[in-house]
Amino acid sequence: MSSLGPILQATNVHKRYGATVALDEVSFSLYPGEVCGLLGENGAGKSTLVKILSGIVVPDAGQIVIDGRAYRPHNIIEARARGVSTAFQELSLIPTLSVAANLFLPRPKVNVIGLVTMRAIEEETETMLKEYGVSGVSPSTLVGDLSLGLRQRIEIVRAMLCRPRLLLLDEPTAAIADREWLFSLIDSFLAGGTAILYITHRLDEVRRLCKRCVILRNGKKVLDAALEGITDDQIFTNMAGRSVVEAYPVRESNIDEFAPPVLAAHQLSAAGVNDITFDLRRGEILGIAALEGQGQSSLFRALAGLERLKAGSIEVNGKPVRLRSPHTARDAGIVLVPEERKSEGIFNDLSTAANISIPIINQAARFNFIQTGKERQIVERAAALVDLNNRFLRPNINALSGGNQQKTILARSLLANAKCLLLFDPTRGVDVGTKHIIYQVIRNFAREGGAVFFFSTELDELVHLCDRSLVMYRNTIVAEVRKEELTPHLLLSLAAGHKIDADGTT
Amino acid sequence: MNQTSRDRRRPLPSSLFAALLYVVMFVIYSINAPSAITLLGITDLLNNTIVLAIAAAGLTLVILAAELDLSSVGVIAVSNVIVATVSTKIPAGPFVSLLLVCSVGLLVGLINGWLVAFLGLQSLACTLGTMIMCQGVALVILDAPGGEVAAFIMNRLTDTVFGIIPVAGVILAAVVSGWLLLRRTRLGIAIYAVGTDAVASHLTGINVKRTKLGVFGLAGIAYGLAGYMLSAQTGTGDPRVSNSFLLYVFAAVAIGGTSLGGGRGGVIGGVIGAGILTVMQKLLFAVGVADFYTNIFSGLIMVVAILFGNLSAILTLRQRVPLIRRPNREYSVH
Amino acid sequence: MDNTQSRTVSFTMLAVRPETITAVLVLLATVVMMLAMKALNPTFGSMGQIAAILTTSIFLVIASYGQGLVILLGGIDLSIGVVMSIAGMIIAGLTNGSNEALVWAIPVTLLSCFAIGLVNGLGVAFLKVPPFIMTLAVATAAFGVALGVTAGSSQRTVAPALQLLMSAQICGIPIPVLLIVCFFAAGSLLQSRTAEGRKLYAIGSSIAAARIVGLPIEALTVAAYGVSGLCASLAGMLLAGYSSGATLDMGDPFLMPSIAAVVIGGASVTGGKGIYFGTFAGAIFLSALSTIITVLSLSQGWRNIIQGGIIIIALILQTKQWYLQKMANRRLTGQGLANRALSQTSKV
Amino acid sequence: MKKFQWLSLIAVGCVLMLVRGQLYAQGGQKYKVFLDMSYSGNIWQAAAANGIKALAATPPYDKLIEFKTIISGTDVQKQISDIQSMIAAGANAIIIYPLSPSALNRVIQQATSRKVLVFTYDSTVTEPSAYNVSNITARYGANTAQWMVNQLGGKGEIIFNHGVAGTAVTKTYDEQAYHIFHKYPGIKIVGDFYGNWNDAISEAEVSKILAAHPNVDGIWTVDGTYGSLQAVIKNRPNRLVVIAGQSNNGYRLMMADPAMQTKGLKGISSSAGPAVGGYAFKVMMEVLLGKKKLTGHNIEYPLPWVEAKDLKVCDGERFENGCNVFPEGKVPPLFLDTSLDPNFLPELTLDAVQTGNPTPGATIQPLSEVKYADNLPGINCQDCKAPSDALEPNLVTPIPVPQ
Repeated sequence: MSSLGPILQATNVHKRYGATVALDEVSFSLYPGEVCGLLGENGAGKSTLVKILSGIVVPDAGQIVIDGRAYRPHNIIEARARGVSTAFQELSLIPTLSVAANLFLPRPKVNVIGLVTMRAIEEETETMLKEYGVSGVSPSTLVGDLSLGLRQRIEIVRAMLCRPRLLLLDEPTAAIADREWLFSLIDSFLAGGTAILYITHRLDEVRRLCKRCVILRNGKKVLDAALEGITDDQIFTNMAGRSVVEAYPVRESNIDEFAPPVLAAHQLSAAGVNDITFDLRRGEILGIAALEGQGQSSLFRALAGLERLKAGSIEVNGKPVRLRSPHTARDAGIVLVPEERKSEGIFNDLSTAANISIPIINQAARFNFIQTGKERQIVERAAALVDLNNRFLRPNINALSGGNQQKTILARSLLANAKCLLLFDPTRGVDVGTKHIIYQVIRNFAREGGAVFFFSTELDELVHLCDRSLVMYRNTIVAEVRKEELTPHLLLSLAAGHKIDADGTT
Repeated sequence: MNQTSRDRRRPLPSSLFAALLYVVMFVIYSINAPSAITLLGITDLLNNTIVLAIAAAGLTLVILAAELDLSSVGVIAVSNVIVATVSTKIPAGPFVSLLLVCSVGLLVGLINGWLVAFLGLQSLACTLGTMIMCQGVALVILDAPGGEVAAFIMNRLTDTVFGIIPVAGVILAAVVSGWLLLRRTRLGIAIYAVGTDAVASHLTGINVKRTKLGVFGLAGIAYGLAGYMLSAQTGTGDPRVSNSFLLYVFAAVAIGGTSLGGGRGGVIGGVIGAGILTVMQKLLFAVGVADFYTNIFSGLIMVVAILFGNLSAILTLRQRVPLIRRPNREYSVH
Repeated sequence: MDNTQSRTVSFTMLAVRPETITAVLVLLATVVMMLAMKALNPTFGSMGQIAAILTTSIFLVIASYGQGLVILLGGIDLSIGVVMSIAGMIIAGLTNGSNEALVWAIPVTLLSCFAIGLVNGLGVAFLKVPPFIMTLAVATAAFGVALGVTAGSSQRTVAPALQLLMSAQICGIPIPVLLIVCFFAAGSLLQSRTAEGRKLYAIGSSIAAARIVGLPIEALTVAAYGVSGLCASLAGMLLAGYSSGATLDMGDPFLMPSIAAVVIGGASVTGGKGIYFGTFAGAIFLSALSTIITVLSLSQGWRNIIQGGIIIIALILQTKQWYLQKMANRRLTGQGLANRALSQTSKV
Repeated sequence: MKKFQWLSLIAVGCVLMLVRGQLYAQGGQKYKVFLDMSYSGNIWQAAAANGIKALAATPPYDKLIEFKTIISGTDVQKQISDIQSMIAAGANAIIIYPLSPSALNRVIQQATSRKVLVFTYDSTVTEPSAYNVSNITARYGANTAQWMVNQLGGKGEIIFNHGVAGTAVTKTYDEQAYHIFHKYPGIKIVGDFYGNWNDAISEAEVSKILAAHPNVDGIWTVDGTYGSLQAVIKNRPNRLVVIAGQSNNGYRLMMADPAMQTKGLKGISSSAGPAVGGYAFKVMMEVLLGKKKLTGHNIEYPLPWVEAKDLKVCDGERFENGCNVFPEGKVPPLFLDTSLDPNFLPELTLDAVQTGNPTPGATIQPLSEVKYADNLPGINCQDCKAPSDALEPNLVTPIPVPQ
């Protein structure tokens, strides 16, 4: 492919925020018809690079050339005009607008008198969605009514719609469970000679898609090479600047078979889930495998006391409880680590420390007056559990990376002396190092007799961490797989709704 | 943004509930005051409604874009005194003064927009500033009630066309249809987008700043128009438009079912809201509520109206995907 | 494990909360304003005048505290003006010129206004009525009731002790000034140092997260509006004492300023940000401004124009300061640059 | 679930209203008389309205009329709407505190063209078919200013306490007062502010100005007089001022207090009295009942004019044999003594103007001839000429300008 000239050639791209160098003299090029993986931990500069390429951020120095012409966009429109389009990690969709309206933002087609003809673009959307294999979405639904996964698909489709020369995919599979959909789309795209820059944390995807990968660390390019001939270990070493093996912690399960289950549901039904029955014992890690929008998030919310039950019952330690609110759930020792970190996880305006201590702040207070020293002790103890550097405790939490924010939320959950953690995809958009820590936290928690209810979009995690895994399909549990039988393939096929004969399923 | 969709699971437009409430109130009113359904009665009612309605229409735009605007009172005062001082003095006064007030409104609106969008000031605070300034300007132009409004404005705009349709009704219809068009333009869609999620809008390539600027500008024009219509009502200039009016403009928008958090609702709701607040006075009078009881009932009706509007949300929230709620809006003033 | 460890991180800016910087800036602005005035008109800015400014600022200082708490939750309280008036009417009506009566009259007044606040809170928290409407409606209705009961103006005399309180001095310092100091201390402690205060910030910052963490959102919301009612009633009683009489419209001039004070003080109307020090500074700023406006012999029109202009200028200065603070936060760590860059582009 | 509760709640509300409405409809064959008051809640408005209410309930009126009060607040539009409603409801007479001299003209025409009697009190309208009863034409500004000048001997520093910015009354009085003060080069206006007829604001502003100008000799006010004086007493207890203004009971008591006088307090108690409301109402009723024919449409209510020497403390519930101020503690200091008027409104006692209840045993007394007022263009007439001496005092004789 090097015979063809590069589509994009970036030389010495440089960007600094205040005193921080986000991108340091980064140079690389992309060739027609190739998928180039862009790897790096959070804060390595990936997002900054994406934003520069898509015209949101203007670099301080360096030049970018596309198809031989200098490229210096000042907004998305200009970028698109040069054939660069992006599917963003933090989805750029408007919940209150219909799918159709979203697909054609910011400049939907207008008729002679400058009016947007909804029917026309909805019809067009209809065909587009078919063409791109997105099913079960009416063009007129509000994006807000769609599941996260569907929203991500729409985001991707929108980026592809304008047939770009250069396509940027930033964590495109963060919320998508069946990735083959995306992979096939990408393959079909490459035929057209488009170059794709593929940002992800998931190595297997890189291996599956890319010939070449670029690795950033602390804003510098540390590796730019063809993938064959590089071991995973090398890649991680380059990303983290040290050797990390993405080994799942080996653990012998120590489930307490005798004590009554920490959490048990009987024919539980609520908005978005029906007839759920399972029990979860001390020391057990129970996984949930499901494609997006199969009711898992509703189930989690129901267990956390965020949804009213329509039917069925929940037992904690053998005693039936009514979880009217998350508050009562917490009192019962059930703590949720929510799906939407930004809106439901963190308190944007508070310091990291305050974010951790908030649920038990009264313990740090005498006569309701907070004793800073005591609070610090508590917080630092919790931070240690999740290996969160004390340096990050004082600043505002939104100055932290996704990974560290997730650690903060875990620390908070552990503080509220939880008996049972409900983890909803805790490793989404989190770098390898943090993932590793999260695994350890989960394991330790279980070893000390806690119970974990664990949903992940990464089947490997379920396979390696869980003692059992339930599979949800169409808002209910369709199968239960024992540890010995756990394989990604089995989980996926079950989650996709295929009936599996005998082996494993109960 | 219900109009972009014919989807069944969508919450019914809460403006619809407001409309329902309006009908109920009007019926009770007309039962108690037969003159209500005479042409004169209707004309009077519309004339009383229109100022608030147009102002509310303007404010709705701003609120849809998740901003606040207190400047309405100031702009109305300024344009009122302008009309009162100019419309009789110069040739073609009515039309010239109309242009004048619209451009003054536009100017103030653009200043607001600039302060909010480009300097990043909090809209509530800086529009409070512009409001005070505008009231000052009004006092400078006219230091006491007086001046006169061209007879043409006074008579034509408060009258009926062909003796059957109240002019105020025609103007309201114009405002509403103007909105129906705007709603379908790129700007219209951008307003909802920005109001819902400014960051995402920016990522999709919508020019957030310019959208907000435009919104404030349009709102300013609306306030100017409202002031013009007020002059038509009063036939005189009065530099003092009370702040109670300001609060009622907001009440009208909220009662019309526009979420004060932005992104949800529409101008029609605001107009209906204004209608409700106006017919409320008439209704209370007609059923014999007088003296201080009026205040008590007004307060009550406002809350009931809101709860009534909330029905739509309540009815539909049940089957909506829970994750999509935008809870951090729940208590926001916006 | 953190790739940012290598980076040099400056904590200097973080030692102080950004809101504190705002507050200090606002106070500075006040001083500058006064000095400028003094330059124009030497007789201005005597000790006595400053005392007068502080004395008359007490109503705003107290009323805006409650407003601040409510705005911290992303709400707003439009009933403050009316509640102030009602408090004045009640205290005058109950004491009717006798100091003995104060002992029980004050609690009664506080309680009844607290009740009005609670109604606001309940409506907002449970009926989910937008604060704007709820408080406006309650204000309208409460005014109606008061009107019915009192026929417009209190026909009683305010207890002399209350009047004395507002006029007397202790070793040269007017008592109101001392009151302001105490109130300020207590207020900021309660807001910034207590567990419940911390929870208010959390709720204002993100209701969704607060619910998942299990904070008592409804209870605290109701409480905040209740406190707002309390503050308004305190301010109202003092106002009645100050003007030795109560009318049902005497509180109205304080509504808009109470909001302005909070926002000028650096709070965000969407909640989660702002400290009482800021609000306090805002209140002082506004009453100093009004004095200056008085001293300028101008027609009311020009006075308004100048007043509005100065408010806007103050706000502009404030945002510039936020900008500085952003830089500081960035300096802290390169992480989260993306959302930062975004939030900036979208905010501005 | 919830929604049904709400719906039912609303339904109940509607039914209630309907019922009330029906009751109201069967009003009977009395004259329908409406009081449309402006923003209630300040002492002046309350006292005026109470006076009118009390009179409306005093025999024989209580049998003759069906009386209703409407509060239009500060919103001209609402006032217009309310008056329209009154016309629609078949009013025979409407007495208004108008929020604007000209904004109501159209709707007043609507009323008068339907033979509805329209009176205004205190504030006026330029609509010739309405009757204005007010003392705005009585040259309060000129007279009080001249009185102060005389007391000050033509020189001194004074504070000027405007009323409400942007109102006709304030503009008129200010013109007159400035006209007088500017005649005397010795008079320096060292500070002026808009006290909004409000004692709290006035007190605050005066004390701020006093701090900057310690040697103020006089304060001119329209209202907020008591507050202004309080500020002086608090900041400068031993040196008081010459002051002109309202008729607050507390103010009158201080005027009469020898101790205060020795400290230099000289006061005049004048300004518009709430009794004008009751007076206007009685005139309107006499016209309505055909007892009186009016030749002009501007009627002047005599300007109250009480100096220290004229003050006499009352021991009863009403102003009898020349007494004109209540003892301390009987009424709050801000109480307006001009709420009562022994000459025109003998029916009213203290209780009446405080509660709006009629005085037991009292019956309506006939009025003497009315005094017609000067024209003031833009105030009480449109295309008319003001008297040439409109800016000159007519109650006090000016002292010569000191050389």
